[in-house]
Amino acid sequence: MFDAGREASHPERVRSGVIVAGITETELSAADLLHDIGTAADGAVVVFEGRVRDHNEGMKVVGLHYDGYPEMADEVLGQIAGEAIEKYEVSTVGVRHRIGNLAPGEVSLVVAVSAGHRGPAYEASRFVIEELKVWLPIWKKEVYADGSTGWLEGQAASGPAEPEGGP
Amino acid sequence: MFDAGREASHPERVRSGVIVAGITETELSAADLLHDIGTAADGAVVVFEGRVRDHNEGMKVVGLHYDGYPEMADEVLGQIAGEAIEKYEVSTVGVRHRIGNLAPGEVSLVVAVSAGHRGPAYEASRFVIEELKVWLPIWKKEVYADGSTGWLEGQAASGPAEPEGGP
Amino acid sequence: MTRTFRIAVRLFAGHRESVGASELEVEIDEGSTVEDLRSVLASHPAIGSLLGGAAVALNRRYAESHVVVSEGDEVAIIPPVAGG
Amino acid sequence: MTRTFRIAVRLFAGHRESVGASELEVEIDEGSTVEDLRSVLASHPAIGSLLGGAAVALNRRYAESHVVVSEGDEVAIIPPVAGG
Repeated sequence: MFDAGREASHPERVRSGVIVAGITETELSAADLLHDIGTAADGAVVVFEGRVRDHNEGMKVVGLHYDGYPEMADEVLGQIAGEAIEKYEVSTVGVRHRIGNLAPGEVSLVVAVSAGHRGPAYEASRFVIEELKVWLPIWKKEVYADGSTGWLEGQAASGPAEPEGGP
Repeated sequence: MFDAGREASHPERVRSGVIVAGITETELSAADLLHDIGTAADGAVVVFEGRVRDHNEGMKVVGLHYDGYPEMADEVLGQIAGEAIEKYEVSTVGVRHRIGNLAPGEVSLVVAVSAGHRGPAYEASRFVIEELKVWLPIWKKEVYADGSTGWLEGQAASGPAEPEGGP
Repeated sequence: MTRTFRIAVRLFAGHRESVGASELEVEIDEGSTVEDLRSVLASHPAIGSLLGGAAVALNRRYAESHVVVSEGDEVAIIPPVAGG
Repeated sequence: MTRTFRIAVRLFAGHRESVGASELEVEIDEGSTVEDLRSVLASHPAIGSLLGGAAVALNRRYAESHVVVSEGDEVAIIPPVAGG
């Protein structure tokens, strides 16, 4: 239900080269995407792993709760991945974001990009992350050592970036 | 012998944060470095995998032979990794380059960087690759479908970049 | 007399906690735009003060203020996002 | 009369194939610099024409042309590199 990848229930949304794009509630690792990312013509693979830090602004963080709007988040991730492929002419992209309760050190986000050469692979990888920071309907609440919690200040996604309403 | 990592025979060369830096003759994967890279304070990990492409400039490539000067390459990789840590203030760096005979799709290079935030992690990762393209004493010969071979044009490392003669 | 309809508005994160529910049902006039929906929500005691910075999604896409909300649309208020 | 010594020069990649050996022994004057060593190598039939673009490493570090080569140094000719 949460995966807009190859076995997605909405295949019309899956663009060529997007190996997976969606939200998950289970453990993530960059290693998960390494096997499927890339084609025989690709010389460069860039993988990004976002991990839960054990502190933020001087506060010790004991856990992070990610809330999300999964159905929309799947769509947004698919759109961003497809856009990365078109814009940077990379060959494959995979992106997964975890929601639920995460402990420090656990992986919240994985982005994998492959391309013929390294320049486009790095640029497309960075593009995917910068876009999802603006558009992905996911929110995080930090849990501190004393049991208190706080939603993190987000970035206002105040309207569509382009006519078709994409991210 | 080929690893200037934690179990290196020259521990004085291993800078804090360099988890591994060296040449290997065995199979590589970015997954190898994912476990050791990063600290509890790190929110971002960037891993680069260089893979053997099945073609180059219109020629079908059936294999790649990497020649190297392993003892010097270990030193150069350790220096580049240490420099990346100092220059970008990232927390851990690992880099391994394979030599010998590789088939298309196999991994020739892995670079892993962790940092508190993604900006420095991406920049340091790119820095390591750009530096080793200039300084690492490794050479590659392509093997084509018809059995012919050719050394690839390299980049002239025509002198030390800094007073201490580093890369 | 203008026909009205009731529509469920999905809430997330701090909004959900403030309201104490994962959705809110509101009644709007047929032909209402996203902007009209925001006006109706603005007078809601729990959510009204939280709308600044929030976006509206219709059917899982960000919607501009002039777009008309139709009966049966999936409507959500998207607080400033913080993924990654 | 200037004392001379013999020193092994390691070769790699295309250089090794051209020369047909992984090292070359040359005799140089005591006090010779990297530049002097290059001059000696330049007259070698197999390696001479390949030195343009190549660097010299002493004891596993790139060495500038004014550096003196000492007996027992690990010397290598580094063709333009092509890792990655």
